[in-house]
Amino acid sequence: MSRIAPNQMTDDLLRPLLHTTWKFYAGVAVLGSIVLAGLGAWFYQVYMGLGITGDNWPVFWGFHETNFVFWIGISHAGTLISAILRMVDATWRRPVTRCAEAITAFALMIGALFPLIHLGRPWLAWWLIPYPSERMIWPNFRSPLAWDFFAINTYLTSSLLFLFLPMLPDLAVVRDKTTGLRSKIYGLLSLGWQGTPKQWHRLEMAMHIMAIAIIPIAVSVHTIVSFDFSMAVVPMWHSTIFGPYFVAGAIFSGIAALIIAMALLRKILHLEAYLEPIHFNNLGKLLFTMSLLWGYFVFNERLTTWYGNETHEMAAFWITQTGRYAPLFWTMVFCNFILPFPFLAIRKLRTITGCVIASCGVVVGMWLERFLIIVPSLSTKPITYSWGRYMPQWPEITIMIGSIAAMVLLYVLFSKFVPLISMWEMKVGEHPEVKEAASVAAAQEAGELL
Amino acid sequence: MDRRQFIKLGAATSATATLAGCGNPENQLIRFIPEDDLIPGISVWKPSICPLCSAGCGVLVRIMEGEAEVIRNGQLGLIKMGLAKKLEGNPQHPVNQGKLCVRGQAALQVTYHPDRIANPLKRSGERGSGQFQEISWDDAIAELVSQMNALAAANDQKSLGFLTRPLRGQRQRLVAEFLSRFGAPAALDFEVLGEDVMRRANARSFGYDQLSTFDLAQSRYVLTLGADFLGTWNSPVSQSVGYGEMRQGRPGIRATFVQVEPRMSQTGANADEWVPIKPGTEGVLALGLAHVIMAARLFPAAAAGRAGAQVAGWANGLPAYTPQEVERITGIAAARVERLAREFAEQRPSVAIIGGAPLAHTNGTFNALAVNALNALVGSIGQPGGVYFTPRANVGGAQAGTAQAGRTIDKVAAEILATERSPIQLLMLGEANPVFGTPPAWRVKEALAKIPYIVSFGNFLDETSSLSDLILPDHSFLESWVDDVPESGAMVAVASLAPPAMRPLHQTRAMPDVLLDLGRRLTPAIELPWQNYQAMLQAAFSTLPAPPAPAGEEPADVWRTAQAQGGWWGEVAARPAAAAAQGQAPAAYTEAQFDGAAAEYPYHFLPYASQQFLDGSLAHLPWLQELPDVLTSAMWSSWVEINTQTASQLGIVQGDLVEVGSGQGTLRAPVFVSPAIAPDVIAMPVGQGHETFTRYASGRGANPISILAPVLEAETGSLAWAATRVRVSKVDGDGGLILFGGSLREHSEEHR
Amino acid sequence: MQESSTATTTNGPAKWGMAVDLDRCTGCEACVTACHAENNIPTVGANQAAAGRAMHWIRIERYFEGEFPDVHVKFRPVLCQHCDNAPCEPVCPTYASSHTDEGLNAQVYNRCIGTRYCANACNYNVRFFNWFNPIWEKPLHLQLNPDVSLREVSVMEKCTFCVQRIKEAKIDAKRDARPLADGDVKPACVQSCTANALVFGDLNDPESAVSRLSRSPRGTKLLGDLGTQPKITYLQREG
Amino acid sequence: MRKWFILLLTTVAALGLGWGFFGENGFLRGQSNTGAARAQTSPIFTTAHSSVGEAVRHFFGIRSEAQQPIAYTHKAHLDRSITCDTCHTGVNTGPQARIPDIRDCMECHEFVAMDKPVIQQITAMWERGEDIPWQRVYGFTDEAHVRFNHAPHIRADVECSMCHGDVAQMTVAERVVDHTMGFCVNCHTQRGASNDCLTCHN
Repeated sequence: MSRIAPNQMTDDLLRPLLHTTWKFYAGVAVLGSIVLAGLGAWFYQVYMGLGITGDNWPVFWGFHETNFVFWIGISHAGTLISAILRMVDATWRRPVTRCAEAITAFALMIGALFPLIHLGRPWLAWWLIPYPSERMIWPNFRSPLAWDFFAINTYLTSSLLFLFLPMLPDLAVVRDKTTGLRSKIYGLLSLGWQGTPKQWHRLEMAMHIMAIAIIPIAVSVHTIVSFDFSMAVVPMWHSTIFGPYFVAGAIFSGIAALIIAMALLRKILHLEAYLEPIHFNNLGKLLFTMSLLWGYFVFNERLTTWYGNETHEMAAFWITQTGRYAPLFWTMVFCNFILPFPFLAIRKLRTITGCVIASCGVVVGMWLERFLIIVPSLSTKPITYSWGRYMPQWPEITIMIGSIAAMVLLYVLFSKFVPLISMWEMKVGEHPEVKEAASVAAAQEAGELL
Repeated sequence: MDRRQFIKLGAATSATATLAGCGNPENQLIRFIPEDDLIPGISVWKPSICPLCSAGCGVLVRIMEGEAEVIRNGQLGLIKMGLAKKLEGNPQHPVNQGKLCVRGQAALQVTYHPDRIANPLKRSGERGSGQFQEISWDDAIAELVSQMNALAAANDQKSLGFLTRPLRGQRQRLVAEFLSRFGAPAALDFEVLGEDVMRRANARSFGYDQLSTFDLAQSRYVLTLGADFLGTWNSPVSQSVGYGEMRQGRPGIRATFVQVEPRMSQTGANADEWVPIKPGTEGVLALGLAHVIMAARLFPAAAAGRAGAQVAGWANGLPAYTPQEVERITGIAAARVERLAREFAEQRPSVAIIGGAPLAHTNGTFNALAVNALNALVGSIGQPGGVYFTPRANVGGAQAGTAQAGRTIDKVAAEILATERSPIQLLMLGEANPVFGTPPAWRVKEALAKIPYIVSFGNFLDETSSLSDLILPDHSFLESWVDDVPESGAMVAVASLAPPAMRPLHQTRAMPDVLLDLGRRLTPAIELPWQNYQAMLQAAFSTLPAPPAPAGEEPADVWRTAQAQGGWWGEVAARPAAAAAQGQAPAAYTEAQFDGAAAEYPYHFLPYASQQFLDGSLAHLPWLQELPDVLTSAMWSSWVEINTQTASQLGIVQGDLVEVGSGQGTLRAPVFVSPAIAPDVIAMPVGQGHETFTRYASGRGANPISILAPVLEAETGSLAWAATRVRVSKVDGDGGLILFGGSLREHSEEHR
Repeated sequence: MQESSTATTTNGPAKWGMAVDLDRCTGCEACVTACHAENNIPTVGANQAAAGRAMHWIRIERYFEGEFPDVHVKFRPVLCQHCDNAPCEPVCPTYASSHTDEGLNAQVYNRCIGTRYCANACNYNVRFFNWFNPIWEKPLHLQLNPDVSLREVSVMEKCTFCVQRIKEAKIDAKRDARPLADGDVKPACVQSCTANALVFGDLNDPESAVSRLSRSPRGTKLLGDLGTQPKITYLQREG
Repeated sequence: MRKWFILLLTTVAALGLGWGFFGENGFLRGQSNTGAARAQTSPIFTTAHSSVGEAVRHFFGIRSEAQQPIAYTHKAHLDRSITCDTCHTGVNTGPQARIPDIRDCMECHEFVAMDKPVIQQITAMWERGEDIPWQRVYGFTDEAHVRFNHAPHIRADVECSMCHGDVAQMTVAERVVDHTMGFCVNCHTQRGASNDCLTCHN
């Protein structure tokens, strides 16, 4: 890791904030129109009814729910990188943390929209809020969907905090580097950060608490998302493995998304000096671990079902193994396991390109995994007379593309307003003498450095 | 604010209220003073009669207050009126005993159909173009009167024709009287899947020219040849009620039920044993059973009496029908024939039922006579658990003659086409649709087009009524006085009767009243003794015996009681069986003839009455269109059923589009691959394939009748609709088969 | 149906249930149309039916068994089983799907927000969703039963055991100060059933026709091993 | 070498996906129980509201006040010791209270108060064969899915005024009681009536 002078670093990392090219506007325009198309499709769906989607009897859930689980899964990137690595004090995490936390926040925002999008009557979603009324009816706390509501809200709140807290020193830098209205806005956002030892101390404390707290929250969120399925007696849903399986899958897809995002940022924002091959190498190793873990879970899930040979389960089993959904199933296995294996296991191939290819495979594969959990099971429920099938229609495809564009757009805008690499953490990392900044003096020094 | 101002204000708000009207255009319509006294939210149950098939089930109509758009004095407005909301079976009615079938339930939609003809119409475009303009009733009647007067003036009354589906009760009597007094020939009736063969056979075997009634509730063994008696044939509700009792109505006794047919019908699906048979050989099986029974001396040949005498070789114990011979002809193993025969003779009361396709072969009458003789042999005629003939109530004195014997639509069409000037100059059209329901070779549409003037009483524009020049729409059955004399299905005599259940929704008039009105306006007028149809019914029903009254009470007024309970029913003196006609040779087996060489057309084509649409006359009801067919689960579709093996030989899978070709034409429909049909049979439901029949049925699916050959049943001359052979080939294109059900089969372990 | 003089309202709430005699059922489907007429079930049309949106609160399932010529067919009317331990109920986040005192699985349309979770959880696939807002082409709207509300777009609906008829019978009985007798309540499907295969009544009354049939040795529950405790008993065919 | 390897794997993935979606047995193709599944709208379906504005009004429960065509004064009639169910018949026997039609008015006003302009207005309508287009003052929205039955409430001695206000003191009837669900639930709770959802909704 080459040493970069603090000033150089500030300039590099603030460049996107202070200089805007036409490419940015073009990008925002393109992404914005895709997002608007997605929103338009959603409003059309609200206006007409869910009939314009491909959902039907008996496959009442399709793309919307797939995307919901997919995005919530992606959101697990930040948790792992930031919280776990922060707790074990893995220093290589420093340039990666904010990218990861931003992915968490944005993926969660988009993911949390999908339960609303999938609702037939989204204008009544406020009935999930437990407010007292003279009608004396409460939300049904037995429903996994109600749990979702609380879990996702908790996770969203805490990950926004988790993103925002360590941003304070950097926002203060931007405040000081800019003038006029911008300075005032950043001033408000930085909550009066002055870099006093007391503030540093409190920030460190807060980050430690958050890091500890957010890990169980993240684990519980995806476990609860898995409960949406595993609580129902539907073939291949009613499974004890779903909690950890979903969490592992979430982290898996989260890391993949992070690798892709980092590679793009590195290219577009010229952060080659900050996001180095070592980061990709390390994340690649993590991804490889998760790929193996995922493969282990899939094997377990499939083997136990097959061995159990329960009539209703077998219908859903065979339709994915050899039936209508088999091509998608085997593509998923290929994308999640076979494709990443050489790129991540062989050191020579675990380059930035190699990691990105593996990650692309994983993102596609994990989307397919969610689809294959939802649709085949619903189309082969126990009563064979009611077997059916599902085919997505343009509104849900548009909404899905819109959600991907929204993710990119949020990221692009974020990169415009906040340095995507945590400057102060980088500086602390680059200058080991401030690393043990527990003392007031050290903290002061750090403050001066900024 | 003084009072005057207050009222002014009231008037002003009234104006704005009617204009603004919550944005609901209905509120801009004026409201008429209600004509009914109904309390909203409270239902009144009124009797009526289901008109959709010939079973004649009694229904109860649930009437509730509602708001309907109607025209009063030429103005459109809203009125609160009693509206029919639901039809249920009439629990007192002897035929259906409180039950109602799927079609009867849907009969409600006849009245409320969006494409119902609401006004008299006069043709405004080319004939058959479907272009009509509304005219007033006065103009419409005047036009018809002038047409009829012209016939009378030219002394050409004979060229007035009346084409209708078979009428019963006083409607039939009125039409007959009207025609005979005008000097016109009797009405020509037409039914797609008529039962003339069965009536003829019953007349020969037992002396009753009517369909049979079965006492299934007490049967121990039921053997059916082709008759879909639980679904579409004869009196399905009455038979279903009996079936339920026959299965589980008697503690410890459960009847055995065997169904013999090449394609499993809804009825066959309920059988304990389903026996596929070679089409057209059903009578041979019946005689084979009789042979075994007689050979085993379980019953003597003489036991069959008159019915046996109708079958050649009966008295000698039917030596030509040994089980081996039966196996050769029918394809049913000899051992099975013997077993069935013994079961049939030993598990009594037993009954054999024949109907549907077996009677629609060239040898249909033979098949029916054979089964009649078999029933007679085991003593099932007029015995509990056997075959009965519903006594006929003598309503209104002697029945006027039925339709002209032997004068069928094919002969009339040929006559019209053969002559320069059509022998029918003015055709009155009841609710018959022969253009849809006859083989193309009869050229009925062409013939009808040659008739100079056609007036229709139909409620809907279909293939036939769209050819008419004038349409005088009838009330729906719920809006008119209705009566009926069911031919079968009840053990007692029944004369159903009901007053209108609700006021007319549209500008329609009851056909009988139009005829009576017409008669008075003609020059010279037709003197019919009734002011209106109600008066005619009253006169007729007053002749029926009053039900026995409790001691000391006045006997109830028959007319009033009949109106209240939906008809009159009771015991009447049994009609003596008609004497056997002389000179009729006993029936002998002749091989059924099929149109089309077996080499070129390898498959038997078996059309069948669809569970939803019967003969196609109900395809306009959306409830029935969306009803999944019980065996295929198809909705809004037509399809052809092909045996699993045959399909795989032809490379056909479920839903593929195929072309079915006969010597008469081709049709295209998707395939339903079924394990429950013989490999050499292609079955297809009748009902879809309408060119013109409301928004729900037009242009949907294919009509199997359109490829039928004009083969006739040998004795009665009625259409042998099961006597066509076809070939099948897969063609490209979207089959468009819409199925409700997913898998055809269940998980084997499931539902222990 | 047999008349029984036993009182059912005197000993606490009823527990409504049904017995389906598969030996009587002929597959005639009268129940299906009767249900459409009684409960204002929308007709979705050919396109929607093709897309899997047809609504039939009660359906006759048909299963082929064996191959030609030894082929058999099994009919089974399937409607909401009104499970005592219904999978659809706990999953609804708003209590739109809930259990009543009388053991009905209620679907409260106004409370439904359209998650469709209940339909996924239901093993019997007897829940139907209003993918669009249904309209009735005039004057077909005049056929609508005023006792049953019209479900709008994005609302789940299902068999109610004709709760409007149950309510009416109870109100009438209370007005006349008499207990509800067995056979007073007949859902539309039961009333139309041509072969008397469907029997409805109070399972809490041991003498009611439905209770007696439910105790039959032929009685089974549909997917009974899932523990849903359905209140419909299927009496298997004999022979 | 590496490039070729990458290209190969990407192609395999793409082909797999393509096969999955569009292949012979792909989930976007092939025969199904629902035939060629098409999800376009059918002409017999419509959106629930005719305009977005109407939808918003429904959401917030905004309903326009009833504006009566005739300024009927309940007070004037009830003062003459006519009771509610004289005109609103059916209220104690069935689910709905009948809104009287012009025949009910003319029963008296063929003889009574003939000189008043409003009565003359009614008489003119009567002669034209028209009914008075009364507007409903109360009543639930379709979305409420309430099936209210008057008779059991009357039999339980619930006063008319409990739900309809003191109409006897009103001129033109106004909506003075808000029929919210809370209103119903409170009364049901107090009187020990069932609060089961299906008691009111079906």
